[in-house]
Amino acid sequence: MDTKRTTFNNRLLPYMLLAPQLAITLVFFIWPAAQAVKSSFEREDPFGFSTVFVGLTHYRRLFEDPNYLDALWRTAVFAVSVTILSMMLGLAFAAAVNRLTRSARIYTTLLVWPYAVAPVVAGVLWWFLFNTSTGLLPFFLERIGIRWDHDLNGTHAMILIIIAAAWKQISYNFLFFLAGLQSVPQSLIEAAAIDGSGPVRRFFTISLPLLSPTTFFLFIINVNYTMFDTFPIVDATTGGGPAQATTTLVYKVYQDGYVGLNIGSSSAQSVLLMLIVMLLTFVQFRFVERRVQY
Amino acid sequence: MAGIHISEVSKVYTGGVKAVSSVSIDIADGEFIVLVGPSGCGKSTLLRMVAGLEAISAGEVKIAGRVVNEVEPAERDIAMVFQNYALYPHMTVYNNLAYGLKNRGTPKAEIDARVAEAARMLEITQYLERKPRALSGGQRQRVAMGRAIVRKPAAFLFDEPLSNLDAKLRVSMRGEIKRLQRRLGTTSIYVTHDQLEAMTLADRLVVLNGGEIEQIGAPLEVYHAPASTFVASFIGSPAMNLVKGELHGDKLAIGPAMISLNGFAPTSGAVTVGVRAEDLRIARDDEEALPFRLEYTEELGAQRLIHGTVGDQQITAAVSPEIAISAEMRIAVDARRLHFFSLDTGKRLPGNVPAEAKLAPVEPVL
Amino acid sequence: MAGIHISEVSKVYTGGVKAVSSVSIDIADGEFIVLVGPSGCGKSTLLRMVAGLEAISAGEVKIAGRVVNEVEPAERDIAMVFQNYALYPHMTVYNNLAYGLKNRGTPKAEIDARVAEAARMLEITQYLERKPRALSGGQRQRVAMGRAIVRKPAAFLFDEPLSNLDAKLRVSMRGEIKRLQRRLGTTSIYVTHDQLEAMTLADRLVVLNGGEIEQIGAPLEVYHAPASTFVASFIGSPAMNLVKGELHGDKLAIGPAMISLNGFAPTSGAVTVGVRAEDLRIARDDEEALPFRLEYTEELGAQRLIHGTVGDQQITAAVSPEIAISAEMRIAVDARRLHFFSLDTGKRLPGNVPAEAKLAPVEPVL
Amino acid sequence: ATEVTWWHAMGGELGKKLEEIAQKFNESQSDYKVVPVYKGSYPETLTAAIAAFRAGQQPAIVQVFEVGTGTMMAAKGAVYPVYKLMADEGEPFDTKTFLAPVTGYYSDTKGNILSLPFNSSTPIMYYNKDIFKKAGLDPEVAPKTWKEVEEFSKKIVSSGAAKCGLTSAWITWVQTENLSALHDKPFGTLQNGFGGVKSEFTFNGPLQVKHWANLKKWQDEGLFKYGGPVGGDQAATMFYSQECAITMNSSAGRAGVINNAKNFTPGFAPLPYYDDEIKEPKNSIIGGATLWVLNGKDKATYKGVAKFFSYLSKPDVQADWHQFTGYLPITNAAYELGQKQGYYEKNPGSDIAIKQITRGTPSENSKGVRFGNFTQVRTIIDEEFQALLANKKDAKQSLDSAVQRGNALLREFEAANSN
Amino acid sequence: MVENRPFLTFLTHAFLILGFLVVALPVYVAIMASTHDVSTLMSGPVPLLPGSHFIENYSTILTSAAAAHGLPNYSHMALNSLIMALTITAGKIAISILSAFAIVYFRFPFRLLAFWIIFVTLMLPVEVRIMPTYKIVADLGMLNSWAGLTVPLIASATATFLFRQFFMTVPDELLEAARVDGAGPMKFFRDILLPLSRTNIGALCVILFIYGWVQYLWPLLVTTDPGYYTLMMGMKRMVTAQDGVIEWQLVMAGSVLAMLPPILVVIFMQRLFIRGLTETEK
Ligand SMILES: Nc1ncnc2c1ncn2[C@@H]1O[C@H](COP(=O)(O)OP(=O)(O)OP(=O)(O)O)[C@@H](O)[C@H]1O
Ligand SMILES: Nc1ncnc2c1ncn2[C@@H]1O[C@H](COP(=O)(O)OP(=O)(O)OP(=O)(O)O)[C@@H](O)[C@H]1O
Ligand SMILES: O=P(O)(O)OC[C@H](O)CO
Ligand SMILES: [Mg+2]
Ligand SMILES: [Mg+2]
Repeated sequence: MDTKRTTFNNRLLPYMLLAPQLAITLVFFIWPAAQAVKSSFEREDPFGFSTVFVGLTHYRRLFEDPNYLDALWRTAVFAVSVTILSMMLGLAFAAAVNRLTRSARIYTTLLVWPYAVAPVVAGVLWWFLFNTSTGLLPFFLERIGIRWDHDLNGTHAMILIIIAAAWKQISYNFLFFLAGLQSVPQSLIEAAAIDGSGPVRRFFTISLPLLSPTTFFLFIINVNYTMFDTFPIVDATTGGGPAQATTTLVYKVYQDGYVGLNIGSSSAQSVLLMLIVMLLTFVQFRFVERRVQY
Repeated sequence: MAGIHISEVSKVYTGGVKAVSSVSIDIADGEFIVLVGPSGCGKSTLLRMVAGLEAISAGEVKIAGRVVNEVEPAERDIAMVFQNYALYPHMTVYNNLAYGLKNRGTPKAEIDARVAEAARMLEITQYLERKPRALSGGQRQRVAMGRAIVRKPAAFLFDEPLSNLDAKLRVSMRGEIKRLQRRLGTTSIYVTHDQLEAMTLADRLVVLNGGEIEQIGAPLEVYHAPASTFVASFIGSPAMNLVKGELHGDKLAIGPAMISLNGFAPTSGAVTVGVRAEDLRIARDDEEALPFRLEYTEELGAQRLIHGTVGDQQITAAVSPEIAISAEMRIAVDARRLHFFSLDTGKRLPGNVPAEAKLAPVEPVL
Repeated sequence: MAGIHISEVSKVYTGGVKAVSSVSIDIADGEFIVLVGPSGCGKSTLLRMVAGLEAISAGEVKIAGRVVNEVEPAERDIAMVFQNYALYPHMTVYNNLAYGLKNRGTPKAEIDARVAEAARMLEITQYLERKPRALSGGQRQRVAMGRAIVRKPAAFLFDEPLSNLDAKLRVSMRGEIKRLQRRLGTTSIYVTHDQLEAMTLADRLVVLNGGEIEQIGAPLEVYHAPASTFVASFIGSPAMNLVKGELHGDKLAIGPAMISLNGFAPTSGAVTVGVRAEDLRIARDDEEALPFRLEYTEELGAQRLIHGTVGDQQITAAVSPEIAISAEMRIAVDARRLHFFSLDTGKRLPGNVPAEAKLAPVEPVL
Repeated sequence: ATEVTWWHAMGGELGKKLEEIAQKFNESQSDYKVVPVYKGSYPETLTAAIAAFRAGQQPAIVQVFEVGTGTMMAAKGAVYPVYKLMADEGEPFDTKTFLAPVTGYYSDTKGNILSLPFNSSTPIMYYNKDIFKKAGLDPEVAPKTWKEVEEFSKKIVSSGAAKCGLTSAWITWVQTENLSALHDKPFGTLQNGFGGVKSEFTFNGPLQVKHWANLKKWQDEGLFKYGGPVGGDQAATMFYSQECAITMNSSAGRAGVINNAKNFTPGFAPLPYYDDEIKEPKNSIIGGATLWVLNGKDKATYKGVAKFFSYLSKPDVQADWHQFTGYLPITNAAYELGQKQGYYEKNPGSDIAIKQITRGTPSENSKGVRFGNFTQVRTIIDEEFQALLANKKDAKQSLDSAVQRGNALLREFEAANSN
Repeated sequence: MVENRPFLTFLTHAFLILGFLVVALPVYVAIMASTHDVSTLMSGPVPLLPGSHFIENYSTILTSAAAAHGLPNYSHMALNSLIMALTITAGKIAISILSAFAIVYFRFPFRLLAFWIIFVTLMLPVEVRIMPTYKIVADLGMLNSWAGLTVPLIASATATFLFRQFFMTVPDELLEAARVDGAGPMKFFRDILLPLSRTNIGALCVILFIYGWVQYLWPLLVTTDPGYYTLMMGMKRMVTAQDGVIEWQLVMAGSVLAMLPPILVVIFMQRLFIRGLTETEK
């Protein structure tokens, strides 16, 4: 990781500067995470009266539990769909807005709303919209012959949370992509235009590759978002159902730990979740970042 | 037939900046035109209107006989080389060169052949697989040239293509561009604010100032008969000395000094007098001359520039380093080498025909 | 006493790049030293070690007699002007100038006085309340100079301070820097890769190549007696012609041609022969000369450069535009104006004393 | 004044009412101050309390929903049993003054009440009189048996009076737990779990299979619409929007029904039963939440808790809460007070829940269900029911699977609470 | 715009307008729903046109609704939300700009480790470590305090990362000029770096303000004093009415009002926001 050509020589100062952030991280992140690791090897009653070391039991159970394995796969589907959907739409909007000069600001203003909507509220809004009996969308879907029923139809439920989660993230992606597009040197676009490349082709062969650092950053943020921050949305729209069809890993952690009070198993799941995200981030840094450099 | 005809072209930017005013230039097929002028004079704007990157506010641009005002850049059959090269950073050199051809659906085999040819011509064959960031400035510049060449366009447009290079490289790339253009015979418009580049490259120079043409002409024509004080001070290094003078019949008074013009006075009254540094020399004792007070010298090796004042006006003379100089000297000038400009308009005075062509003929080469 | 003494200084970057190897330079108080050399030769590294911005790997730097290897930049009593000016973009010009003084706790009244003085000297008084982005390139450059001046440091360090300016402005700023330094008498180290800048500014030139000193000397000394082919080709424009030749007694064979040296041959055998473009001329018919095949010409106005080949070697000559030229010519050279270098090392051959000082004395001015 | 913190899960207007009660208690004396704190949903409140207990920051009183009862009872070290508290503090506390099913559910094997019933409920049936009329049914006659429910629904749907006949909240609580209790069928071994942590589920008997199969069949015929998992929010909505003519839900849903039934008249009735399975249905079982006292507070606080609990049990306080919310009156006295006030006459249907839960003599099977990890078990039951409706399994398979998965959770609970 | 293609421009507008309609739909529905009474909402699809209960619903939510749900009054909750969002924003910016400064402008042992430790915070959201975190906050005696509400949320990988990216683009020469001018690290930070980071700080303020504004799980856990109620907690309480009547019209009106401040922040700061990001990316 690079620094500046010249740096300050102070020995103590950098540690002092880092101290607040590191202290908070260690106390409120690393330490609890370590606690989670510890309790993932234990069986404990909720109140903590008795604690027994059980080794890898929780982990073994998880990997024997078809529900967990399903949730793993489902989370992947969910994360990929939400990330792709919200990034593609965000990018498409950004590309469109970037074409315009005069009206760009108005559209930007119009498109950034969802970002300001709290996940809890977003969940409620989509719940409301897709409510099978009073919702607007099922009402229209019925007219085109689709009986919407996310209470029983797992696919519908999945679509619902994907839409709701993606919707929430479009604006964020849009803003970053717009900023990214605006920093693509104009001369490259002009060179490509002279090279006979139309707006669409130019977008795919020039702008998009040049956006790769932004894309990379957003990819990490989005995967992270879908992995964790979508919890309130799932909770408010489908509650993980039907028949766990929308139970993602983080929702399962919540279900088992928060609702089920199964601390050991839920800790083991947290630990696995952290490992997955770290692995993903690591892989992204190792392989993707290398390719986004040019 | 790929002449370019620019007639009465103007550009007003939204916001009201008038960047180019009624510019007309006829460029013959194969001609190398250089647009030169100070920063902000509208060179890039004019070039970009020819390229189609900027809408034309008024007037008409024709390429190869076709009015292209409404034609998209891609269809104008031109290629452009940008100041910062505008190489696609994520593509290899090969792909940078091939991109324009691919976009036009050129068959793979032909792309390969053309890229190979251009690369050979520019000696960048061994870098074809590299990305631009792994190239030096000069190599990047060549790639930018290559990208223009492979397309075999009707015209090349250059926007200060050398200004990112260091002095040494600039000189050698300048030679390369010139030779290449001669060889390919492609009509070219070249923008620069470096007068030396302009002089050495141009078949014809267009000197722009404030969005208007000050002068069009062959480089030496412009050098030897600048149409205005602006051109006079812009073309040639060191810049032409411009001092205030007064014509009294056949005599020219500069400050307290007075010299005879031997019949070369175009008019009378107050004028701006121009004289190039190399046209000044240290006077023989018996000569009519200007009193010169030396301020400082610059040693260029082959030449010595002496900077000083005549009366209260700054004058620079270029002399041989072998000639002895001192703080107070007398400086002589050949009256035929003087340029006279109107004090008001800065335009060359009508009667002031340049000294008979000093140019010895050059036998055509290549 | 603010001489700077650089002795045996080396720099090895983490990663093993040896950027500077055992460089020693003694700089007298008030002297103007220019470090010149191609990109990457270690000029900036050396300068930055003097400034204290880069740790010194080996050797010693003394400023005003004090070893400063471990001293913070702020305490070295130096000021630095950067290539991109490094003006604080969010501060007004006034604050840019005042910042260094404020940091040193200079009283407000004195800051005001010093800033006013520097601003007057540099003619930027009317811009004091502007922010840098509202200034033109030349004005920014002046502010950067001003920031150095107000501090009244023991030494100025310049890292290519003019390379962001256009050619015209570069020439005039060059003059200003020179005059200013003369006036303030401050010891200066100036980095550039522009040989013309180096020639015109330096009291003494230091030519660097690959982290090592190729030559130290007064500009004209370096120009007329380059210590190596590297220096020869680097200093002077157009670059000195360097061709392969063979010395047979008093005769020099270049390709098929052969000329007499009139006793100036320093050695015998294969050598690299150097000759400046201005030392070549079109031969009289009765003269011993080299056969020259013209390739192309460049018109510089006062001069014409003719580029061509002698045998299979590239040669450029500078001739008067008034002399007729043709595709095949004969070119003569004065044997005293030839430079001989070792074929292996590129070093000037020992016997090759330069032609007796062509330099006429300059009476001291200012 | 000594502060007594009380964590609760009563959002909305119920929360407001609850706070009003605390407020009135505070005004009624000056030694203690009850501070109610809303802590989110039931599970959120329970988890918060547990987390707080582990951190030594627990409230004195916490409201725990009935499915958390197993968890609380198992946590002996954390809980200060109410009967003991009241005895220690010398507050009058007579088990007999409480409604029998309430006492039955919240007592240990020795009959001691461990937590104070506060908002207890039981499911009843709600129907839409207007739709009944439109379908040519007598709006004053609610279906008594499941057979009638089926018949009525058919009529309603075929006459076009409504899109669906029946929906239901709480498939777990209403259509499985209460179904078992009403028909005197065991839900699990060891007295439905009252006998200890070693119990196992048995709710995959023929009755439950038959009922689930029926629901599935009715769904296929368009008579029944699924109201969603857990509390089944959609059920209420479908009932309010007159999409479904009948719904079954907690008695506490009454306020909502009255509030939202702006365009129709609602009717109230006991839950239906299979008359070929049982002649006299047993009592329905309890839901809602109780107040648990947590260990680790000082004497003064417990004194305050005891005083407050006495206050809460006062007939007028109880009756007020009961009448406002639709929850059961916990004590006989409160019920009687209501009768005396003529409340039940003025509000027809408001005593159906009480009557239903107090009818007959409770059997082992109708005392209620008490299991560990029961929240998750309910989730499993929901999931299996969804699998049934989604044609993935038949009734038998889904109930078998629910029992099997539930038992695994019971064993886990047993392990966690026995070492 | 390089070429002038009216049809493409038309398509662009059409696409954006369509996109806006889709994106705005839920918000639009919420606004419409907030103008009807509850029985309209509960008896069929939400009307797409405004109803007549606008004033009633909004005045209820602003005056009596909160009290009716046992909440502190609306302005109190709004103020709390504001305090929390602003504290988190300020805290996050302060500590991450300092960390980024340390990481970029100093070379010291364990620099990489420090960076990774900070980065890890991105991967450990409150939900998966809530119990142990709660315990620590309790042990530190930070329950029921602004500190407990905000400090644990203040570590920020995103902000540190973005500041780092930005600092990398600040020309080296500025640092060098400042050093020659006699500025030490903190002086450089205060006089040069901080003013230069203005737009970035602006951009981050938007992101972080919203992050702080929408928190509800954490405040719910660590506070027991209704004095700390925020709008999000209030909304949540209105929605999860156990057995009670959910007054959707009020929930929607409340949601709309709760959305307003962040939306205003986003709209007013968007220019700055994009500029801040653009400069980061360069
Ligand atoms: N997009 C624009 N909008 C408004 N004014 C512009 C725009 N582009 C250029 N100008 C103005 O038009 C004038 C001419 O600009 P142009 O770029 O053509 O100059 P130039 O001769 O190429 O200068 P340089 O040598 O600095 O590149 C300038 O005054 C400039 O400020
Ligand atoms: N921080 C660094 N780490 C490693 N190598 C470096 C570093 N800075 C410079 N170098 C290398 O040291 C050598 C000398 O660099 P320096 O910047 O001194 O050259 P320069 O003569 O100033 O060139 P230029 O004219 O391009 O500015 C180069 O090879 C360069 O790549
Ligand atoms: O809705 P309530 O409060 O009556 O409670 C329902 C029961 O808790 C369901 O088990
Ligand atoms: Mg330009
Ligand atoms: Mg350098």
